[in-house]
Amino acid sequence: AEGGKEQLTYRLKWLFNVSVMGDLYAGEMGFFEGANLDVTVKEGGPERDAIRELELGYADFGVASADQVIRALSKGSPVVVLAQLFQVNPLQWIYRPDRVEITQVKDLKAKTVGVTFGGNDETIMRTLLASQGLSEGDVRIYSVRYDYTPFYRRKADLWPVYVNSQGPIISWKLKRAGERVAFFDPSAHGVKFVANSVVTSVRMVREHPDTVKRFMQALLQGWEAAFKPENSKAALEVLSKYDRDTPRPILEKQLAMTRKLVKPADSVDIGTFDREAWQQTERIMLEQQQIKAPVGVDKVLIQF
Amino acid sequence: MLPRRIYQFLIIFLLGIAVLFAVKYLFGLSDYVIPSPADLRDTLAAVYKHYGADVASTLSVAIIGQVVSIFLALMVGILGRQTTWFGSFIKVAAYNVQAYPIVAIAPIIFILFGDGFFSRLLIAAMICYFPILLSVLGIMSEPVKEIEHFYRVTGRMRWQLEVKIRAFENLNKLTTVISGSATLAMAGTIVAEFIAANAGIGYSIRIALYQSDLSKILVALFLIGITLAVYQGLLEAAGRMIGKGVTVTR
Amino acid sequence: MLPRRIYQFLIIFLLGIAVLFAVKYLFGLSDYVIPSPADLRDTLAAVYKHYGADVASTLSVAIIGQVVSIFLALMVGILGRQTTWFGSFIKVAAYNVQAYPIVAIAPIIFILFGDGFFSRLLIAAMICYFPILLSVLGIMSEPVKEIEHFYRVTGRMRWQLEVKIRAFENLNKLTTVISGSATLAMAGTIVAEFIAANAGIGYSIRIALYQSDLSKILVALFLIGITLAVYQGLLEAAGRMIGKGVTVTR
Amino acid sequence: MALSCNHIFFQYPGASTEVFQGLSFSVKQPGFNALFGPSGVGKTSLAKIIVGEITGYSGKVNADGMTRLLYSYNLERLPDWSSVGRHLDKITPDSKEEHKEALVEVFGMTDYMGLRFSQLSLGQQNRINLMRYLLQDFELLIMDESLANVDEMTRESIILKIKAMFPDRYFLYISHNFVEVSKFCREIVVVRGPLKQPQTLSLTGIDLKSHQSVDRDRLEQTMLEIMNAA
Amino acid sequence: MALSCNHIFFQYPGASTEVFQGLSFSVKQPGFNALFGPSGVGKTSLAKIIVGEITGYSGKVNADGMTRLLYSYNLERLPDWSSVGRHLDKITPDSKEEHKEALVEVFGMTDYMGLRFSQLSLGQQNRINLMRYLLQDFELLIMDESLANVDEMTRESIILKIKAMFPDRYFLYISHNFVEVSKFCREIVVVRGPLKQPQTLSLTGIDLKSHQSVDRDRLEQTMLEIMNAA
Ligand SMILES: Nc1ncnc2c1ncn2[C@@H]1O[C@H](COP(=O)(O)OP(=O)(O)OP(=O)(O)O)[C@@H](O)[C@H]1O
Ligand SMILES: Nc1ncnc2c1ncn2[C@@H]1O[C@H](COP(=O)(O)OP(=O)(O)OP(=O)(O)O)[C@@H](O)[C@H]1O
Ligand SMILES: [Mg+2]
Ligand SMILES: [Mg+2]
Repeated sequence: AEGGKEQLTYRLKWLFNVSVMGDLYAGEMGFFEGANLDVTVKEGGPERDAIRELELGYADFGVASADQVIRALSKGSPVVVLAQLFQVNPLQWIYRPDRVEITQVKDLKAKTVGVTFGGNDETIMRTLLASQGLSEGDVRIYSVRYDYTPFYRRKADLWPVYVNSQGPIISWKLKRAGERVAFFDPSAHGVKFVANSVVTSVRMVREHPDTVKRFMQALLQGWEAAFKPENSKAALEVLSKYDRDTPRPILEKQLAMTRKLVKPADSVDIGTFDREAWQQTERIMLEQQQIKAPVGVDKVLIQF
Repeated sequence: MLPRRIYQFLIIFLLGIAVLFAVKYLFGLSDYVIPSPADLRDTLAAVYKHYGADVASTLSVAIIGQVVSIFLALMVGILGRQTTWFGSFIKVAAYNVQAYPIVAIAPIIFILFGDGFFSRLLIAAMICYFPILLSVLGIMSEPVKEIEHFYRVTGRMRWQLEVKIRAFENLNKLTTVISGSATLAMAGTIVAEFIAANAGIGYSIRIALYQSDLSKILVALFLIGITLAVYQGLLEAAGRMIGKGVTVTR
Repeated sequence: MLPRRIYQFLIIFLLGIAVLFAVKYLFGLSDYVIPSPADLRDTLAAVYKHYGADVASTLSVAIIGQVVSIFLALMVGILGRQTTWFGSFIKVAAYNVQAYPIVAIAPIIFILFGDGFFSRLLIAAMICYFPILLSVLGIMSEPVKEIEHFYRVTGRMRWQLEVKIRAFENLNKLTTVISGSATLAMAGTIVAEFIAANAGIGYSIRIALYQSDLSKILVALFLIGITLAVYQGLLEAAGRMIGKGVTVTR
Repeated sequence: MALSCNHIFFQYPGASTEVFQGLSFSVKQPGFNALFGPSGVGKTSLAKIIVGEITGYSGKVNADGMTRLLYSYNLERLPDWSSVGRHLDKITPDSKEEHKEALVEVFGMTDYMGLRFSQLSLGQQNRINLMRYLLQDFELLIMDESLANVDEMTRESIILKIKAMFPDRYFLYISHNFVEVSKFCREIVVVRGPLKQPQTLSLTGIDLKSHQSVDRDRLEQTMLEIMNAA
Repeated sequence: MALSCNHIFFQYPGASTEVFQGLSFSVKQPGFNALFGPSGVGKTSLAKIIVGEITGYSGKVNADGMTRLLYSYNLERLPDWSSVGRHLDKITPDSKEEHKEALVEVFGMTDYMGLRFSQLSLGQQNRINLMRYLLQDFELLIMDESLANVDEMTRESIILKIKAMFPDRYFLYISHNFVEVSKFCREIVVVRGPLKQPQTLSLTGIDLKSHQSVDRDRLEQTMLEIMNAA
């Protein structure tokens, strides 16, 4: 391309917030430029679908959740997964430990549990319940909407949240009112449903392997750098530039929380595939008939 | 009349689908981006019963919502028709409520009215009432001089009479808007279901969206469209009948 | 007129807030359900600049969207006014498009048109055009016999003239609907921003909702309301001026 | 009780010429009086000034002791949601029930009371409209071409009936019919263009009542006077 | 070229009585002819049947060789978006420019061409409306009370001018004015109630032209005939 830099579009899954910390960092701190790439990082959103955009040519790389990938594969979409950004799924349930005590799945019995019908949390919750032989009748399901009022007003005991982004905000609010919160993490109870990962098209991998390589290297370097303790100030700087609406102290908490999900230990490289978790995710979706036949998701996990 | 509406809708829908398929095969898109015909057929077979029931339930709420919003629009329109302080106050209020994206006020509605049927009805009505209101305001604020003169000069004019005269003189316009608003009531109900996520086709659409299942969405759109074509057709026929009864030889 | 609209809006908004606070203290709801006055004040101070800019940007898109949808509505209304097959076909199409919840067709729109400015404008216009369309249809399908007679019997009637006559005779109604539709254009744009998650106050509302921050939402509603009150007031003043210019001594 | 206008000046907003430049006239006695003048001279405008539908004029309108001044014109319509008969019933005070029946008959409307307004012929519409005004309480009724589309014979009976029925009310009958005005009216106020001074001339008509017959010569004389005045 | 109606039966949908029960008449020669009859007898209905605005009658309307039949009535309006003068310009074919100027003058509308329709007095409105029809191509023009609100003197000049200007066209003049119809019309078709047979009578009027003077006795004679016929 002109000027030597390759133009690329990178479509995120969600709005700019802490969950895309590494992506932003890589862009802001010149990692892409270093790899001779000119990457436009685009926000995601509720009606966005990176995999569709890959096929339509609106994007070159994107972020999608594992269930999206598996669903796309089952419909023949030529999608390839390049990295698994979250080692632990940030989708967890918030609750008030003063009111309910949840230490094991069985404790969910007779509780009112918020679930987004059709959402990942529904799939995860069903799997959790089934894993302990509970039926849906054993809990009271509360249909989740856009807002938290039912949880706030104690109409529901547990409510699904993204623990790294929404978690700190809601904890902070409830703490101000003198209430304690805790999070119920499905992965701690054996349900590992993979969340965000970096995707691209088969064609991209086949025709421009070098570009893919450079992009992934730069991106993952960005992620690693963003979560280095010594870079935390710079990371916060970048984040607050994109996420204007979250106060600094909360951003700090979000960053720390996110670190635990993407880099649970120093030994784990960000982007590593938890292949077993991917297989479990596929299995769960098959069991719940979200896909009709196995897709062999394993085959499209390509570590660059 | 009814069959015409239906086959016209079918033409339109098929045209839309055809465009989608054209895009699909032109760009070689996978079934994930745009479902294949076989996909669509299978999905239709699989869900039409359940979606059909959903649409029926949505329609029944929509009908109530429409009645409520017609009532609401007439009330606000009648109050807001005057150029008095109070009239303009009502208008400002009615307009403002409309400007707010429903998703933003939904939480407030749920806080104030709980999450029962009422809240959903309110949301549906709020989406539907505004266009009727605009028409009613337009009609109600324009005197029909040649008719009103007598009542005015003989001191017989009451607001009820004024409203009656103006409504009657603009009956065609009113019935057009009212029967057209069925569409909006339907859309409003679907949005309410989408937000409150409990039942109806809006709820099913939401699930399909979460699962990025375009074929389910297309089936839902199809069922919504055809149901509405029938309902709309019936309403218009009724409107024409009223019109005829009233102006048989005008 | 303008100041009146503004303080009327303030009254309404403050009334709304008062109700919320009443509920809050009556039921002892905590600050995270309904923010405290102090909360609100702090949030206002913190975000009013940035939200103000957002609202301004949304308004500018809304104005374009309104123009587009007025144009669209007039076109469809003029085509659909006839009771011919084609007229009813156009009407069926226009009605159907409206019935679909925008969230359900947004993915299709994004597939077909990408996620640029055009898609957002289209979504905004789709939300705004329908009420205007209904009015235009009502007005356009009703002959003004005493005026049209001459042109008809002397073979001079063209569709442009017919449209002109009917529009002119119903100018008040049309300007009411058109200036009222500003509200809808605003709502439409906000929804488009909300869905497409791109910019403007709709985007900010989305974030606030995600953060479950009611005070930010209230501030956003406040800014939207006051901006709209001003815009609406200007439009109506313009409408009155047109009306006067045209019917100075009618 | 008397009606007078003094030094009326009036110009329509935006118009280039004045309609009235110091117009004055008075009608001192009740009865069937006329407002006469060529088309466009300002009869309708004057009528509206008298009843207060037009403001923005200068000068003085005096309607001493009269509180109910009505203005009716030939383009009015009745709502079409019920028959004209039912409309008439609705606006007729109980005390005027008999009046109503008499009027319906003389106006030749007996057969049409079951129809809606839009189903009537033009002259029938004119008649039903005038009738409802006659059934109101009023001291002055201005009839602006109220019978313009009614045939002459019916018109004659109507006028005679009105005169017999309401001898103590003021009427201002606006019509373009020379003969009729000369024959039936008492005072005839002829309005003339704004350039002529005075802007009105008052003449005396024959004021024919029921069962009287016309003196041909006097009629011609009167008509001539009017013609010269206008 | 001639106009005739044969055995017209007509009843408004939903009405209980027939308007026409075998009505027939014919007008054999061009000129200024009249359709006369009491209010509500069916003149407007007949006019609309002739031009085809009402269908659903039985019987036959013959307008041999005439292709352009126009119907004008006194409630028509001109759009208010420009002055009546500009409207008139717009609908006047170039070839009729002179006609137009002559008409504007005789109609006494010279001073008002800059006003909009709604700013005109009733009689002015009537005149401008009739004028635009006269500027069209037509073989037959029905004038349904087109001059009803115009003063008699202006009306007379207008009628005389029309007769002079369009000697070879068919006119059907609908008016309630005995004198005028008798004086200016050539054939007078008197329409009578549906119970009288035949439903029309044709009389001969005086057909006065410009600069002719009336024979008083003949006029009275004609008026009497009409009165008896109706
Ligand atoms: N709204 C108006 N604006 C400007 N000029 C007007 C308006 N209404 C009437 N005029 C003018 O005022 C004059 C008097 O009008 P008016 O209607 O009073 O006449 P009139 O005597 O009732 O005539 P006619 O017998 O034709 O009804 C006319 O020349 C007319 O052009
Ligand atoms: N739309 C209608 N529906 C029913 N009856 C009608 C309708 N229009 C007219 N009529 C009746 O038909 C008869 C003839 O009406 P038409 O208007 O032709 O009379 P006309 O001779 O023109 O009277 P005028 O001199 O009062 O204008 C009237 O008795 C009237 O009541
Ligand atoms: Mg007048
Ligand atoms: Mg008639």
